[in-house]
Amino acid sequence: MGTVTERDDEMIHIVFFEDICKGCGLCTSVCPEGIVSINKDRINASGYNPAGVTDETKCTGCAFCARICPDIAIRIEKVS
Amino acid sequence: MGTVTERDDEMIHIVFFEDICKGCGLCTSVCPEGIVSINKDRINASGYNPAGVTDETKCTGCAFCARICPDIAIRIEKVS
Amino acid sequence: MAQKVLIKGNEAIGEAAIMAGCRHFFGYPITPQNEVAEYISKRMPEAGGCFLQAESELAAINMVYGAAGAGARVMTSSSSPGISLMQEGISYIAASELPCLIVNVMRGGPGLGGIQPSQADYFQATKGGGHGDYRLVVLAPSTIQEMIDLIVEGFDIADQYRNPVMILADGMLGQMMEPVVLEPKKRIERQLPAKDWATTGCDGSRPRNVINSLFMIPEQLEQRNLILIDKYKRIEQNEVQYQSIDIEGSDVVLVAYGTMARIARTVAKKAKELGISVGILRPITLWPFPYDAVAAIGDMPNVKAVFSIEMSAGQMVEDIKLGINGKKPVYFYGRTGGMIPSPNEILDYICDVLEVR
Amino acid sequence: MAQKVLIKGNEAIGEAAIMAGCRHFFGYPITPQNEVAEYISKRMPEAGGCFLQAESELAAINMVYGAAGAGARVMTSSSSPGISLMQEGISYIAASELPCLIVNVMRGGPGLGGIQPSQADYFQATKGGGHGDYRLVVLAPSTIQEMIDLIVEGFDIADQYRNPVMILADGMLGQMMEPVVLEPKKRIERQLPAKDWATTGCDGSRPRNVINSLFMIPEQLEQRNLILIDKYKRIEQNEVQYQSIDIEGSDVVLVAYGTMARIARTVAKKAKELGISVGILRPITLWPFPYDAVAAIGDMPNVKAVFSIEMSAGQMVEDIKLGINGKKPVYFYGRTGGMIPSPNEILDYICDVLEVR
Amino acid sequence: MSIIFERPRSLTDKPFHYCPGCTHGLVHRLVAEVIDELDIQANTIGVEPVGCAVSAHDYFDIDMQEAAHGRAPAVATGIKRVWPDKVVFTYQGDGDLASIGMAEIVHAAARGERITTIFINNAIFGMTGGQMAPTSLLGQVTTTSPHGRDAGSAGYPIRVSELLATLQGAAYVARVSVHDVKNIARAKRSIKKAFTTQIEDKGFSIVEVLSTCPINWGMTPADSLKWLQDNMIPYYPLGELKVDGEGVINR
Amino acid sequence: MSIIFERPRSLTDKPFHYCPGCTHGLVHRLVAEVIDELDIQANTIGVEPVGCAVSAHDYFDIDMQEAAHGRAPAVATGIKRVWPDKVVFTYQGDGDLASIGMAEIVHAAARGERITTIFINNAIFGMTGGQMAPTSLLGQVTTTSPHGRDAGSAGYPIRVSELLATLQGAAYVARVSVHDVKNIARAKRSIKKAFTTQIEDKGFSIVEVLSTCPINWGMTPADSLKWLQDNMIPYYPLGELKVDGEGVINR
Amino acid sequence: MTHEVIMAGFGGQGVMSIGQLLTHAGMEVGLNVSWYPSYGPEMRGGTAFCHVIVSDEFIGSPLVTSPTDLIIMNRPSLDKFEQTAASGASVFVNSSLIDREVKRDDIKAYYIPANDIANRLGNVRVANMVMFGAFLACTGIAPVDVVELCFKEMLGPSKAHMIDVNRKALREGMKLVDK
Amino acid sequence: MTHEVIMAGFGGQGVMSIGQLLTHAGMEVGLNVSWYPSYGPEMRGGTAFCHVIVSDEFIGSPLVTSPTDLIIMNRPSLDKFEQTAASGASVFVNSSLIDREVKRDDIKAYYIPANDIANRLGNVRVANMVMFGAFLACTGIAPVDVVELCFKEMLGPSKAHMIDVNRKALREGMKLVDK
Ligand SMILES: Cc1ncc(C[n+]2csc(CCOP(=O)(O)OP(=O)(O)O)c2C)c(N)n1
Ligand SMILES: Cc1ncc(C[n+]2csc(CCOP(=O)(O)OP(=O)(O)O)c2C)c(N)n1
Ligand code: SF4
Ligand code: SF4
Ligand code: SF4
Ligand code: SF4
Ligand code: SF4
Ligand code: SF4
Ligand SMILES: [Mg+2]
Ligand SMILES: [Mg+2]
Repeated sequence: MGTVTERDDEMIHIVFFEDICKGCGLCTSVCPEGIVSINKDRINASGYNPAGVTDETKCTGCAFCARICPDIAIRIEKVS
Repeated sequence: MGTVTERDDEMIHIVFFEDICKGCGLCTSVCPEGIVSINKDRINASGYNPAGVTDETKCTGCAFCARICPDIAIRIEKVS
Repeated sequence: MAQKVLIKGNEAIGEAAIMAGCRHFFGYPITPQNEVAEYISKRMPEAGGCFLQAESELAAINMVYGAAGAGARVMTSSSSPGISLMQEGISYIAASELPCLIVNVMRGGPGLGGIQPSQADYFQATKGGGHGDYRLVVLAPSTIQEMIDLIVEGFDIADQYRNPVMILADGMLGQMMEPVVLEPKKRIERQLPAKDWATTGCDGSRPRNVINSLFMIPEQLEQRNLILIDKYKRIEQNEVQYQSIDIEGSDVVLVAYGTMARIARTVAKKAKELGISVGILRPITLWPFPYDAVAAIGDMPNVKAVFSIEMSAGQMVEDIKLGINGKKPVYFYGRTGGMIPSPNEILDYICDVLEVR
Repeated sequence: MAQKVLIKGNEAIGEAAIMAGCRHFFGYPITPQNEVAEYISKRMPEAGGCFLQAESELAAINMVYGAAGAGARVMTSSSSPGISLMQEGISYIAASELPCLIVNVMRGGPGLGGIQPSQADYFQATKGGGHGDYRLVVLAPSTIQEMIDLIVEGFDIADQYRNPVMILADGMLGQMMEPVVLEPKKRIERQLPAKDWATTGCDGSRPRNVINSLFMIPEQLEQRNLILIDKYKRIEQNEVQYQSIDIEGSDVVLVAYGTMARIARTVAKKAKELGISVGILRPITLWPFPYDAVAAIGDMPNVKAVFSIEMSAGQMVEDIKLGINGKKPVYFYGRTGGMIPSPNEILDYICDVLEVR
Repeated sequence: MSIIFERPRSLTDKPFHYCPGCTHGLVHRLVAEVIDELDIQANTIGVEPVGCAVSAHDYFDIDMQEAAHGRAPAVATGIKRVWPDKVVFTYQGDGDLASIGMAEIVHAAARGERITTIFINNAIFGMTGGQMAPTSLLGQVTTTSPHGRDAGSAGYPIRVSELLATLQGAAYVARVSVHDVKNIARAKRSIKKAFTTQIEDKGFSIVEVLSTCPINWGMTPADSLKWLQDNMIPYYPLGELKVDGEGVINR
Repeated sequence: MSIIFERPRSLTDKPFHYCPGCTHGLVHRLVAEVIDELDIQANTIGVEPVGCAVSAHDYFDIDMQEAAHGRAPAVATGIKRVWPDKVVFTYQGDGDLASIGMAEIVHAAARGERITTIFINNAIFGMTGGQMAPTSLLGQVTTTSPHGRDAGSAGYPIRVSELLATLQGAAYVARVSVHDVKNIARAKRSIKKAFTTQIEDKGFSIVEVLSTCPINWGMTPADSLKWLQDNMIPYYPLGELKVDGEGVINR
Repeated sequence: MTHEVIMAGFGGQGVMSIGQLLTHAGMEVGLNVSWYPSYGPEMRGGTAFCHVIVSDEFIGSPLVTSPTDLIIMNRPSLDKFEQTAASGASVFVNSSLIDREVKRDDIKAYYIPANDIANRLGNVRVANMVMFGAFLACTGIAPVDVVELCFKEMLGPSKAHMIDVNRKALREGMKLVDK
Repeated sequence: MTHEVIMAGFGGQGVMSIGQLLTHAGMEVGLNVSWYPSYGPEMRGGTAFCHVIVSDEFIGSPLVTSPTDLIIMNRPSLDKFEQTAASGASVFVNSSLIDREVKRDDIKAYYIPANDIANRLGNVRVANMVMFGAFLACTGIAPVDVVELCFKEMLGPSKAHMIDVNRKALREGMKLVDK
């Protein structure tokens, strides 16, 4: 199975749990695709600006963002 | 001054303080001249058999006995 | 009846613990209780248990805390300065409602002090030397046989109430030998609750167990305190133990525990020869203190005075005064620093107070 | 009069120590008193003194012991669990008759507990949480200004009697801000003895100084204890401090210290509105306890009841009962775990007892 | 659908109370992932410290006990001696382990106690508001070293792993960091090895995790990771110091 | 007449209370000789331990303070911070220093506290009657290891000097022995170097002295020295581990 | 005259500072004052608050149990403290962040879009001063120049550049309440 | 019948053992007994002693303050304890090591050359048993065969070879006192 095939066949679905995100921004700094950012317009119940993905289609599922998130505010699924 | 002269000219006087000796025997085991021994016939106020020198004239003043004595029960003087 | 054997108090402590099913001991050497650990270091492996010499009393009490949390019958033993070092840990154990047995074979203080018998840790044991509102059940044997019995019962009390229990002995009880029967006296039947709160690993078949005394929200911490207060009330109602000897109709009452209670017996005997009738109240539980029994003395018409005799500068005397509540004069006689009051000097003091002789 | 400044209780503790000439501080962080050390870590070097964060409370109190032995004015500060860890060291300091100041900014217990204000370390402070017969002079300020004054006076008392002094505060006093004058109130003139016993190095011009509490021979250890007992008597005679507010002719008397005494003032005000006249006895020295002042209440015909109000499960109430000695009913109202009794709930309780409303 | 990344089973659902960007949560997750992978959730008992992780029992979905400040190794020893077949670990900060708890960790290691310690070195007392820790770097400004830690009066930062590695009972000793994704993966491998060392009864195991405290360092979370990398790692070199009881320099 | 050997001036006249053949007295003498030679009797302050040397103030003719068990380094720190120009030393046994007092010695060393520690390692708790010490050898029979120290339950003996040598603040660390006259002379040199390290303000200094406890080892004094040589030295190699703050292996 | 005030918001919204400011100003005008902060875990990412009492009588307990005034910077704080307010109390609500109204009708609510105004002034961190301005205008505890002197002193030389924007925020807040 | 005994000597002279032996024997013959050792620093090179009470009544304090019997193995012990003896007490003095006589004339002294006899029996360490034999003969607290059974048990199998010499020493001691 080549990498390319996989990428083509499958879609990555990435979930940001806004409620528990603390807007620390670490996820934004590690995304190789540069598609994670803090949403300054939103503010969650704890008073933080949560992070989110700008263009999910560009996501490679590398999970860097999730692995560095101290609050496990990110979940990543592969949808075929 | 050669060593020989010194030995000839000077006498070593070695004092065992019997009262504070505990008869541990360490002095007896280190004397190169074999002239230190425990006096089994004597018993001091603390109930120990004290050490003593058998033949002071043979003493070289090396102070091994004094240096290993845990109770500083030995004093060594050089008398000219 | 089983055969009598001659045994040293400290060794009896060890043997009694094993008899009581204690299989974990953590302790740190300190005179005059070293034989406790030494004896257990030999016997525990035979009994299939664990003896571990901790690096300090601090470590020991925290090992006890861990083992108790894990559901074991566990004990530690020390003497005065070592018990002081355990105060934080004891407060944790009490706060977390864990059962365990702590032995204090008291010696003369304060500071490094000496190694002779003393009773100067009464306040520490009964009022709580650690921080916060908590109580230990404090048992004060006065013979080696009774020490064995109270250790066995102490483990049961600890388990029944989920509360640390302290055996408050002294160097004399630890060091002396007496004939004993190595069998607990008829054990009081206690309904011991299952230790379903212990950390045993959780496979999901029960809720998780967490041993904890942290409550950042004061309402919750107060809740824990209320549970403790309620428990302490129950213990006060159910667990007071004391011995009265010839109190009825006596001229004076001596209140004394442990070693001093033995001496009180000798005093009473000698007093009789002088025509003074001396009753003895011997608290066996120092906490809960037999306030009611003391109060009853306050109401006895014959009794002219109550004496607290202690190997301290005067500690239990406060509890006696609280019990008497002003109804009789309460006197104190004590010696400190490892000095053991002699029957004669106590008798002299009594005579002075009564203006006899 | 000097200018008023707004200052946090904990910082005032630090500043007062420096004002008092304290130049050595050893401590370990713990909430709610962290600002004490933080403040001192800034100010002490400016004052040419030494601030050292110890590795633990155990190390801290032993550093205090060392520095006090060397003749310094020295202080440590902690909160409940940390103070428990110091009990052995405190017993050593008391036994060796060394002056020093120990601050306990009490928090809720037992165990790890919480970090909100509490008064549950009263027994530990006044009866001796460590082993052996010893006493701390325990000072209980109820405003920040008074805390400053008592710290300055506390150092003097410590030096005068060669005895450790404890400031018993709580999280509220430590954390709150109030206007104060950064100047001690007119300092009581005390004849402070020279510290000719301190370890300063001995060149033969005086006898060697040895700071020690070990006495293997019980007669000698008792001798040290007798010296202490005698000193404690002198302190009891000379150093009792308390404040009476409107006690004469009052229906009930509240006894309260520290933060609770502030709340008592609010209670008294509210009670007046209901037609109940409430007097307040505020012990400032918890040891020596103002037993005589309490006893005097026992003899006041108007007073129907005495209340101990505490942030504890009932500790000072025992001393009140000892003072009252059965002459009046003594009631207790308290909250635990960091809960601060509100004036209204206390008032309700008083009304219940008096069967008013 | 398959899961690439999700919350480990050994954690409860409760969100962490740690400050934004604090790596305590990250390390919690790694420990939980290891517990999941080793399938030991049902027979693992955790001991939590006094420090910011004081309420770790809210997060780890296992039996736990809260230790007195610094005494977690003693508490864990008590538990382990009762249940020699369970997996027992402590989770401790640098104030807890390296300051007040130094004696207990040294002795647990010397005894070769079969426990695992996760040691969070964030060079500061986090919970109490940023006081100097024994691992604070020279020059580091904290609330009790307002002019920066000065070796002359406050001494030198302690390299705990190096110190413990001198003890025969310490079977596995490693220092890792979580300042980037690669190191996070390495950290997890070390944590797994530490637990395995215990399970295989080889002795005491510890993983020192260099961590951040953005709040008390007064930095953004991202700057904190960088500060860790630039300042902590040079003083606290990463790598395995001991594996299976043998000293290695595996850096 | 000249004196070849006599009691050092820094000792009082009081005979030692130690058991026959116990090397505590010997080490006391070495320390006193060094104090004499450095001419610091008038400005030296000693801190004594809880252990058989608990009454060292009866012997050292200087100002002294008795520390709580294990806390001598903290007490000495308190004194030294008051009198930075005095010479402050602690004298501690292995139960005192390596068991209950582990945290205090590690931190005094880490702080580079300008004090000197004389550490008497006799592999046993002497004063309390021969219980196992952290430095007791594997297999050693003591009153609390009646079948010999077993690594499985009681762990491994701690090499204190090696452990402390990992700390930057420790400027001088040496292990010596007093089992024969040659080593006694070496021991004295090390003690002198340790004091000099303090006087020259270089940091913390410690000399670990392998010693005997004939009474609790259950041997004659002479056999004790031999046992020390044959059993302790192989596990506790002699030599200087650190000089002037630099690690050396000078054995 | 006694004001018992609680000020509450997220950590970082500066409620402790305005509490101290009020205390300080109260002291300067010769009143008895006390300040008591929330301390503890709430401060970590949660809600911070402080109790301030300003009175011409002796202050017993510094704890505020039924506040006469509330300064509320965020929604959780409103939820937490609304019920505690004394009847007739004034409640100052940061309407920029709080999307609900005060429910009780026995207390007087002032809705202040503090964040919006602060943003307009170029620094969202002075939202607290906007709120405080409103409170000050309403209560008149201290003259504005005394308050300004106080925060000058509190900011100190290192933050002298912040004086101006704080002063502006204070005045804006005061303007919002006509009394 | 109550005997309150103090036995004293150098550490190593076996006074603790004969104290336990007496206690043990007393127990076997159905009496109340207690044994209380000196513990502490005296034991290090100094004097060791123990208190034994054997009585047909309840034993209160196990401490012996005015002994009815003294077994004294060395000179310092005689100096220390002579004055404490009750009037009429019996004092057993190890005359091999003690070069003075008992001074008080209200107590009865027995001079036993215990070390000499023990040496003659080939083991100086049984001097304590010689002394004990004398004491036993005088007091008659327990029959000699009970005592022998007791020390057999106390010595245990590892020291079984010592039984004989101990028995001999005991008998020698008994012989010295004709009562
Ligand atoms: C005996 C005792 N001393 C002090 C404290 C206060 N305290 C709580 S946490 C802590 C330090 C925490 O620092 P660290 O262990 O580094 O953990 P972090 O918060 O940095 O994760 C201290 C000193 C306490 N609770 N108990
Ligand atoms: C807090 C405390 N715990 C225990 C003791 C009892 N204790 C006295 S000395 C000692 C150990 C001594 O051993 P070591 O330090 O090796 O000295 P040594 O006697 O061998 O020279 C102990 C445990 C004590 N006095 N205080
Ligand atoms: S999984 Fe990788 S690519 Fe996708 S958002 Fe996260 S870091 Fe970016
Ligand atoms: S790393 Fe996690 S908590 Fe931080 S901003 Fe990203 S999603 Fe939120
Ligand atoms: S000085 Fe030397 S030769 Fe003389 S007795 Fe002593 S050891 Fe022997
Ligand atoms: S070494 Fe000293 S104490 Fe030992 S026998 Fe010789 S002189 Fe006596
Ligand atoms: S204080 Fe520091 S260590 Fe604690 S949770 Fe916040 S960032 Fe993390
Ligand atoms: S017990 Fe051991 S260390 Fe102590 S004095 Fe005797 S021989 Fe020396
Ligand atoms: Mg930390
Ligand atoms: Mg030793």
